[in-house]
Amino acid sequence: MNDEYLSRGYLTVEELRKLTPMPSEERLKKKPVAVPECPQEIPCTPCAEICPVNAISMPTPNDRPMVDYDKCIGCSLCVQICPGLAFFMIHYRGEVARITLPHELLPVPKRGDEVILLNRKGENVGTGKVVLVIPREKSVGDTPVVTVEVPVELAWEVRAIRVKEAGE
Amino acid sequence: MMKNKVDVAIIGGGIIGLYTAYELHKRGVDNIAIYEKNYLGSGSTFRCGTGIRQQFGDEANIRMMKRAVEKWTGLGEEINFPKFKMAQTGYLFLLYDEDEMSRFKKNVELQNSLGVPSRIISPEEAQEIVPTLDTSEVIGASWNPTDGKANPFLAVHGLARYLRENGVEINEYTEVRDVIVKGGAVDGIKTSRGEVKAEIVLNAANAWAKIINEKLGVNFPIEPYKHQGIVSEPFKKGEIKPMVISFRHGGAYLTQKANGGIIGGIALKYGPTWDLTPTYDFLREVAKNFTRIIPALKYITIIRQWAGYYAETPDHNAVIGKVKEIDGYYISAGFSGHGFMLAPAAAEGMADLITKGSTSLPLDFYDPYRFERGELREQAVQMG
Amino acid sequence: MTDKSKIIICRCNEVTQKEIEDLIDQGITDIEMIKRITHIGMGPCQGRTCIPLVAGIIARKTGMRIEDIVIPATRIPVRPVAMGVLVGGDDEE
Amino acid sequence: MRIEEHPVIDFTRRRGKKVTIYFEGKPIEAYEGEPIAEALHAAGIRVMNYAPKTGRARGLFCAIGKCSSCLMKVNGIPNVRTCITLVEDGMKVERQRGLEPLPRDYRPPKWKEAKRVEADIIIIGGGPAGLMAGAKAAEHGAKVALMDENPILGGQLVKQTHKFFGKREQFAGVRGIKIAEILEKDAREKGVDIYLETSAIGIFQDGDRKLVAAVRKNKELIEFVGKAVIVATGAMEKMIPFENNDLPGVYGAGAIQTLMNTYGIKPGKRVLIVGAGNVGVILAYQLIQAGVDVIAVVEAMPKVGAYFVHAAKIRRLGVPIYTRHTILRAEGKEKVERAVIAEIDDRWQPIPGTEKTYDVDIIALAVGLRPSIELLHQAGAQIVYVRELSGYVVRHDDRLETTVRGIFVAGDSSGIEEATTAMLEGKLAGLAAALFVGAADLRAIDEMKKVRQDIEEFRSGPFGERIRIGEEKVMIR
Repeated sequence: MNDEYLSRGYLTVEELRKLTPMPSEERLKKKPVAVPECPQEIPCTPCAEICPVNAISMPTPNDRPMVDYDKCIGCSLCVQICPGLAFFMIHYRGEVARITLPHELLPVPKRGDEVILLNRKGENVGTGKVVLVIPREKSVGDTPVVTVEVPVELAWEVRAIRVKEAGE
Repeated sequence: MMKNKVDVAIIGGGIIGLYTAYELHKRGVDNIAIYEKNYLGSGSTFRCGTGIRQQFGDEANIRMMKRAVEKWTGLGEEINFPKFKMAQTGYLFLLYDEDEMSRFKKNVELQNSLGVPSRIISPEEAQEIVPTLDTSEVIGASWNPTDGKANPFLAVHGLARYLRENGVEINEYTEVRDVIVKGGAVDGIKTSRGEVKAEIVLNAANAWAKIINEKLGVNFPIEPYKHQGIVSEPFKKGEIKPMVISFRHGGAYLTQKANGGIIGGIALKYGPTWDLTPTYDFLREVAKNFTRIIPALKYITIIRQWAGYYAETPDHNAVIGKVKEIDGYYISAGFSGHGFMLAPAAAEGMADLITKGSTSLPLDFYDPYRFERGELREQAVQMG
Repeated sequence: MTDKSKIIICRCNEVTQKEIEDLIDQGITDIEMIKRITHIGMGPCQGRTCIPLVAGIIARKTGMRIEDIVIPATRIPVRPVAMGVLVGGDDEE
Repeated sequence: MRIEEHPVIDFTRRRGKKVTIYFEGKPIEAYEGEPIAEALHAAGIRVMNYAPKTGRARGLFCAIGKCSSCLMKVNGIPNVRTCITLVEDGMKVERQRGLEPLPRDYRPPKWKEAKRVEADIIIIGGGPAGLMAGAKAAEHGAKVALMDENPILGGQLVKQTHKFFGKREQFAGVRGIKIAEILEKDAREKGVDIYLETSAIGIFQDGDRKLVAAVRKNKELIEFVGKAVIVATGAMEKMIPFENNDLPGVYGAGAIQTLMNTYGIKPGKRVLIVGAGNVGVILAYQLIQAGVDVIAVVEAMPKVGAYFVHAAKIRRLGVPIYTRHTILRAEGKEKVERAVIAEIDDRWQPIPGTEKTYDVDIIALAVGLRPSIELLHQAGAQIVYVRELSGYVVRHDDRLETTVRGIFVAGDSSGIEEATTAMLEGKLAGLAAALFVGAADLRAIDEMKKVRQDIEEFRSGPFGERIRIGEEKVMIR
């Protein structure tokens, strides 16, 4: 497989599409769906082990996680547990999309906060509103998880957030 | 390519082999080769205590060492390697009882009669020389300011460089497995890299000398004993200038190296043995004895302990001379811990012997056949 | 240009890359000999940092395989120890 | 520059009582339980001494008592390794300028027999491998004594805020610091006799047993005697040569992790990281968590060596990774003020005109680890260089016994790998040693089979390939 992404340190959306089948538009609209960005065969299994509906297939520990999007119930446990912080959830809601992502930095935003949206290479691509926060103590993976509402055209771009500093 | 014919083949690339090659070269012998089974200095030279002293108790060793010091102090310039210098920082034998005192007084008289400027000094004077000494039980010291030390690494490096530049062939990682004898005379050597013709072979293999000798059916009593040494982390230079020696404390000897670290050891020995594993009991014993001589050393860390062979003879004096049974075969080995300091004089004597058949130095004292005649020398003190 | 006299290979004894490369250029490629001339590996860190670096320099400059470079022996004490501790500890206070 | 708030670690709970130490007469605030060099660093003091020959400024470098770069005069005693000597109230600390004289102290220390600890198995190293080995051996009936150099058990795990890979039964998805706590609790509950701040100085044969001489808190000599020894001493950081690589502020990644994640001290304000392997990119992430700016990560290879997901974490937070770049030099007077990097060509040579200069106060070296084999080498075990295992390693059989009978090896000291395999190897060595000393019964053999399968499974992917090749080269059959 082409591993050009390793000279950059991030995946392009095109690369991701080649690696992982994408959920259908229809599925994306129905309810949140988990999408892994885990391109390498690494010995790691927590996502498959924790999934309550066995939606993640992984025949051996060194296989890449493959999500059965029809089975996925959008519970975000995989986002919470993933050691590589490589699972995200996406949910199309008309003009906006909700992105659920891990956030292990301080400060942890609050529901309703407007935050800066970052793409896979850390570029500021706009602002979005936090709609849900699972704090560290409630996360099964000890990782706070944040759901942020973004313009739907940024659904496949936004993969991190930055909480605004005072006056920003 | 290694030469297949030489005039003199020297077995052993330690200080004795190298220095003897140098002396032979000075006398016009131009086809010399040295064979070292490991790297130069790897046998005893690089494991030695670095000390050079004239404070011996017999005339021959004093005369030899006086000559050796003259040569050591001039070597750096002679071989155009000024980095090498003998540091004449003295030897200080600490004396703790009247027996020791009377013995050393006698030695000093003999040394003075041969031109060595040693003297007995008071504990206060000793403490002036080494301010950190615990002199509470010291009754005096034997002190000779012209003794000292030198860096064996630089001595070997400097000599090897000079010899190579002057056409002497130095073969490292080349083991001599046998000496070829034809009609009672040396004809060459067998090495791990092939045979070499030679009419003169010098066995300068020190602890390993007997392995070759046994193959030739000659036998001088040289046995390997494990001796150990330590070095410490560096501290301010000049705190312990001379080689400090105390028989009271396990036969301890210690001095500061050029970088400020201590080098030294105690007389604890094991053998005969080929084992060179450093031992834990030595580590503790050396610390105990050193801190009793200089208590402030308790704050200083030991960073390395190693072991090397003293190639010992029954009277702790070397075996230097011509081997009568085989024409062209010479030996300069069994230095019993004094090889480094004696090297220049032993080399001069041996080179004289090989080129002229005689020498003005008292080499008879080290006559290889003294043992079979039952003429053991007074034991030389093995120290630093 | 890189100034190799400012690249420290051995912190303990302050040996630079230039000093080591100069020795190799003089034909001294044996790590034991380089160690003894420059005192790399003989300081309080006991060669933990510098010996692998020197092996790398020798390999690069001579074409030797690093696999074939025999590293110097590791001696006791494997960590520097104060003589007072070896005697029995500093509980005399 | 102390870390007051951290997303993962609660330092306010960890810090000891406040004390005052004096640096060249000036009072400095410190906390009990932290080393002198760390406290000075928190107060902004970077230069610890001036080198004897060249007078170059020297500061903290390894932070684990190995490199001798942090020597200072403490209460009049020279050459104190301040990175591992803990602060005490009223302590007087001075910079060394060159070599110091011996203290004028004429009281020789009293000779004392060393404390003796007897056990079946002596374990050196309390990281993932050592702790696991201890717990396993103890579970199978062996009497185990374990020593570790650090004041905290867990080895490198205690500095890791990220979650580990593997299977959940192997603690996957759990943060390193948490795994350390779990392993320690398990080992203690199973009765492993633990000695902290205790460094082995040599392994010796003592009749038919082994004697491990060790020093506790740099004060007390302890002789551990046992039938078997497990060496689980982990890894050492590699160095790379570049101009002014000894300038204070050029730190090993491990030193930065120690400062930041063990003692809650910010290493600096702006950091350049050299090396985009796992250590480098994980360090970058940890620095961001600690509130420190990471300017860039440079990597000589054309690709990131780290697991991609770790690299992606820092990229999306805006840290650039420059592959095919190297560091040319550190610049600054007595401490790092700038770093100069450049692109390199196919022959690894810097390309003129591609130099870039960054204003940074820390250059972090994350250029790889090598196995810590010093004790094994000293003890006489056969050593080979194996590139795939990242350096010189010992030969061993499938029970992890070395060529010296009764000496076993486990974890990174047997080849650089993962914490997960370190734990598995620890299990294996613990079981093998328990059998060797006659404590365990045949059930241990079945368990060893299962552990070997787990190790094999973990290594079966593309990332395990190097290790599989390396293991072939060291394995004695």
